[in-house]
Amino acid sequence: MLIGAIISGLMFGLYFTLVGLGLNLVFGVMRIVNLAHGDFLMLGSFAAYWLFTLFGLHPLLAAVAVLVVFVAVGLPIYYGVVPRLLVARDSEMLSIILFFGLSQVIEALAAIAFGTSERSIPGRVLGSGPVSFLGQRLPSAWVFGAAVSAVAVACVYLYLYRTRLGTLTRAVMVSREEALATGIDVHRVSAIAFGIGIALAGIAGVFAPFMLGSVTPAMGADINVAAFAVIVVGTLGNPLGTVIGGIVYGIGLMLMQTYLSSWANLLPNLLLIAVLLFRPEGLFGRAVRRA
Amino acid sequence: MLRRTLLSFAAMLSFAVQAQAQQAPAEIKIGHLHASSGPFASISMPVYTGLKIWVDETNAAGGAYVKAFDKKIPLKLISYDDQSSTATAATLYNQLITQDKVDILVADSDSVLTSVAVPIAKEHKQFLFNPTGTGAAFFIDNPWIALIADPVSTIWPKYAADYLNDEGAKAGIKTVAILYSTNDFTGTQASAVRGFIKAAGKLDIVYDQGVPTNTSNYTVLINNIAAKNPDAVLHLGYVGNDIAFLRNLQDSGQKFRFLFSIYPGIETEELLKNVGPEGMAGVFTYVTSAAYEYKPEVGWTLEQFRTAWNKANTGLNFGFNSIAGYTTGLVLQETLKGTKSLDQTALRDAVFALSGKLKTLDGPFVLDEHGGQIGEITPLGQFTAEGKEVKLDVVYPPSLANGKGVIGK
Amino acid sequence: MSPDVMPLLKVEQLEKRFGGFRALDGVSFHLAPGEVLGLVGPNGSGKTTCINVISGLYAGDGGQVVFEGQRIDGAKMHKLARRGINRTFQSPKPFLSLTVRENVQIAARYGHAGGAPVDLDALLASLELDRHADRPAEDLNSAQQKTLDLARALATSPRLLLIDELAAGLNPAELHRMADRLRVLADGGMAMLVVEHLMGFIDRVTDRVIVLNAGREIFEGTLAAATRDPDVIRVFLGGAAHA
Amino acid sequence: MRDARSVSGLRRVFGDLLLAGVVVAVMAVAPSVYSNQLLLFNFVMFLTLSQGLNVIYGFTGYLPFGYVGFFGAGAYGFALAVMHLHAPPLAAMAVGAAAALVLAVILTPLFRLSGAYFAIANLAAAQAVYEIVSNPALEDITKGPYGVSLSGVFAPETSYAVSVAILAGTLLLVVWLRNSRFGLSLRAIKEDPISAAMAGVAVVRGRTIAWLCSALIAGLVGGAFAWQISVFYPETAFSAQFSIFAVVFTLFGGAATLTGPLLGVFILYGIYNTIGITVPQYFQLIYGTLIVALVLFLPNGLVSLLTKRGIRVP
Repeated sequence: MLIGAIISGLMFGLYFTLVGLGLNLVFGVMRIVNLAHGDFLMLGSFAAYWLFTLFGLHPLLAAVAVLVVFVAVGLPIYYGVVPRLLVARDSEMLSIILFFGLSQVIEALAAIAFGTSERSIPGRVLGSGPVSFLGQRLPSAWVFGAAVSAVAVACVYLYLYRTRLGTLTRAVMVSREEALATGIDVHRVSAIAFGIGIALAGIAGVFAPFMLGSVTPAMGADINVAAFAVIVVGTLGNPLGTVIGGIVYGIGLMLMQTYLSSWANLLPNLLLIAVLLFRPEGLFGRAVRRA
Repeated sequence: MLRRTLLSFAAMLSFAVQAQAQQAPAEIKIGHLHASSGPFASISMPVYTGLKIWVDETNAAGGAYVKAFDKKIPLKLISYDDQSSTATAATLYNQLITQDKVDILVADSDSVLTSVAVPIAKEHKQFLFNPTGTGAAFFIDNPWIALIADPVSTIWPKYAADYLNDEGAKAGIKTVAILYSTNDFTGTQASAVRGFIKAAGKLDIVYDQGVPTNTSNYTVLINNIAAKNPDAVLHLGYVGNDIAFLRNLQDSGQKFRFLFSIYPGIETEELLKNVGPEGMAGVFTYVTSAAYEYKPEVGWTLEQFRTAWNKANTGLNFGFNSIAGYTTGLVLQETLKGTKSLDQTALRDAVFALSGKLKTLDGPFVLDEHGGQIGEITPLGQFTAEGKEVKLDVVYPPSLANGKGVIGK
Repeated sequence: MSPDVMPLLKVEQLEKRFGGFRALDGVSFHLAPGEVLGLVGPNGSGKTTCINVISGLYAGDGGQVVFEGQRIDGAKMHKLARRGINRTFQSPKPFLSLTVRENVQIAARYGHAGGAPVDLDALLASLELDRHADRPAEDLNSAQQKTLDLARALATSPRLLLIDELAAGLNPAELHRMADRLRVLADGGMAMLVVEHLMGFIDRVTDRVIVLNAGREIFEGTLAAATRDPDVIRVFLGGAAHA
Repeated sequence: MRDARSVSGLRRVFGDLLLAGVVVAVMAVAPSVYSNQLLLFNFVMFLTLSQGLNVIYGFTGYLPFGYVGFFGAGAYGFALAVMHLHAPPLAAMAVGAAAALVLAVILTPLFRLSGAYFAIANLAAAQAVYEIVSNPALEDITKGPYGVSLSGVFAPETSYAVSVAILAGTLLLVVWLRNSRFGLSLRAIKEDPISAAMAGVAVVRGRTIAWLCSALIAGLVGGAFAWQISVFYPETAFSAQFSIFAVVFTLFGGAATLTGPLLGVFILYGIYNTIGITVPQYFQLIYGTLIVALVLFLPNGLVSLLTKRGIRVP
């Protein structure tokens, strides 16, 4: 049971890397806390659901469509909201409240448009029957989720380290002020990062109907808790650190389910508090303590 | 500041409806709450819609007949949206009682949203028509409540447990695993099942774990259960839990000789859409009135109601909760027919007088002395796949059975 | 500067590391009441770190700080303020939403180090802040905010004042007036430790200087002597020493 | 000069006290003119919770996004005292308050975190407490997920009166914070803790006192809530809505003032109860939009429309 839990946790954790990746990118670049992250993910799920139900579109193609549309939607949202927010004295804190409001708007619109029933896509779409992996039988959807997540992480890495825009993005992550002083168009760089961030949420959402059984407009809040635990345990503000966070979260959750199942929900919360309190310097891109 | 304060009070006061009718009222006000959003929306909306269909139908026929006035009186359904928030629900219940002065108070459908109505109704001596709130605490020391459309949670799993103890033991079932979601509704059923199995003493419980109600992935839990090699598995969760559990089970390729879960029988359409016929084939579940043709003496048959539901174009899946809403309406109808007046005590007497005498598409309506529902039982059924559809046969108790249960090898 | 005066402040072998970097590597010096000591050195030599450790902002990693005969290293900042040590900040952060007067009132109320109460109106007038006394600090320009930072420190009647880059941003006339003010305070018995890049300011204010390089003390004496010292010249080669 | 200041200071205190007094008086007599007492109770509850949140957020800048943790601790402290100790309601409220204080003490290390980190960690802490209270393993103690029923102490009039008294105490605390040296020192900490420390302010002590006061208020309100509604589930007592409403109401009116949170509750909760009843399907949408617009266009709340023009608002 122990080995099974660890291997399953690893695969499940890779999917949760994808869930947290966009949130972390947005935090890293803009220092804003996107509490609507889980709701963008939910929108990705519904996009995949409708594309499959109406046109029989395969989730992988849906993921590509979601990527394009979400980046395009992200830019106007960024320009409409974030520049105004960043001039405020306590933008980090205000961003929590603002994006909470946005999450309410998205959830309400989704409930009005889609209704409150549970939705999902048949599992056979991603291959039938379990897949053997290291002696464990795992759902084939997990393999898909983990593979897409790995590709997404690789793409984010290539973007940040192998493209000009990515280099500028990293400059903004290190210091927004200095990036501004050296003449980088900080808003353009950030807007694109924001678009990518919510697109990553959307792509994670495409696979949520497989990974999470079914989806509803109200699912965002639970996703947020997990996503925050993942990125805090990884390195807040460092998108690639999300991989560590995802895996720790995935394995932790599966071990909890195995040995202390009714307490499983405590895990993300305790992980989050413990890491914030005891390992902040080691895990963060900057000091978070004050006098 | 003071002005603002007063203004906001003026706004509140404007809700007040003054006229309280004497004699035969121009209309009968039915107060109700529903949740259009949040975690309880998926349970609450079908109940609300079912009730609304009954109200519309009744009004189209000129209103509900009230014997005390010997005439039909139109109904007015006042249903507020509590958005799944208990704090909001509490004020809205109070609003219905103190401001709208409704004649009949119907609770929202989940136990959590019903719970806040209980002390308020009791305080105002307003009888609470409780469609599906099964919380055991509601009925303690409280004459002002009755459970209308589904049985108390200790009744729910009785036949499933009896079947296992009886037919199951004969077929060689020796070990049982119980996996339940930690909330009032499913947690209470888990305790009940545990009690029934231990009392019979024929089966061993080899796995007994609770998981948080928002658990959405069961792959590892299923592996862990399989590692204990149980003959029978009982999964007691909400609809989202059942969807995830059955899908994960299918994906894992794991099979159990006997598998029971709650919602395939309650929200069959929703489960069918999400899990598919092959995922439901062989699964044991509760047979609600959505899948069993009781012979109603009052109101529509199952098929008639299903037709009306589809015609109403609600956008919601048809299921047991739809029937629960409609059944609540039928109970109100019969209560109004028999009551001596619209006084709450009279209404209470009229509801209890129906016990054992009323048969709807939801089965026989029987109340225990605390107002708990014990008539509309949930027999045990089993699914078989038929192409893209599933068929549900009652397999226990023998008196209701229209099929024979198949326990795997 | 007679050697028999008991030193107000004794700093012995002070050390501070950031990771593997030794910001302070065994710095020692004494300071007598009324004495003004300049701390000079190239960027990163440990000047500001020295002030940060003495004022309690950072905990030191070794050595000790003795003030009026008692060890104070490891004490909390607010306790040090009440014992008579105060400081200014290179980039001051006054309480922006509070008025100028409230800024100094807080310090006078919570951080006063004993002795006669401070006449806050006179203090603000002497620093030319009286005209702004009832305006929120966010209305001040950056030079005025620096002055307010000094006023906040002085409102506690410190016996030791640590000054971090006060002159930057002041025009020459303001600079002279500021230097004169500090001299008056020193003549009244207040000891000062001054970190400053502008050597003209150091020259006008200090009695002697310590030159730091890479966390170590490489010279102690008058500024005039320092400018002739070969080690100091080598360290400053590259032009940081012009005034 | 000194005298003139103290006279204007007295006038300010008087203005603040007058406002507080009017609000308390209105809430105290309201049940005799309006019979939906539970709605009134909710108003009192949110007035108090918003001011309690104001104590920590408005005066120190720390946003407790999991403020409901203290509220829930108070409610369950009350419930446990009634169920297991058969305590009379007022004593049970003291137990609830103590539970909230204990939780606050346990959470003081969170102050090592700044800004958003504190808010998120606090949210996680509140959820963790909920997960513990609602776990079926603790059924014998907390009744786990099955909820508590305290019908034996149900007394809506008395519990309403007590909640008004808690409101009065809370408003007095805020008036004191706004007009005292201690309150000024808290605002200094909020602006810059290092400068505040160098001004001799005991930063950790000041913050901790504000934190404990804030938690105490939420704990007392939670106890009153448990007493008022008497049957509830863990989901009810730990509903995130309590934190969110308190934050939004405070922010809407303007933090660090007495008027702001009061305005926020009367206007927004008033609207909530109006829209919630007439056009429920759009409620969440309207509310969300309002929050977004507020942060973007009026981050310092309604009162900043006046304070920006130099008008002092209580």
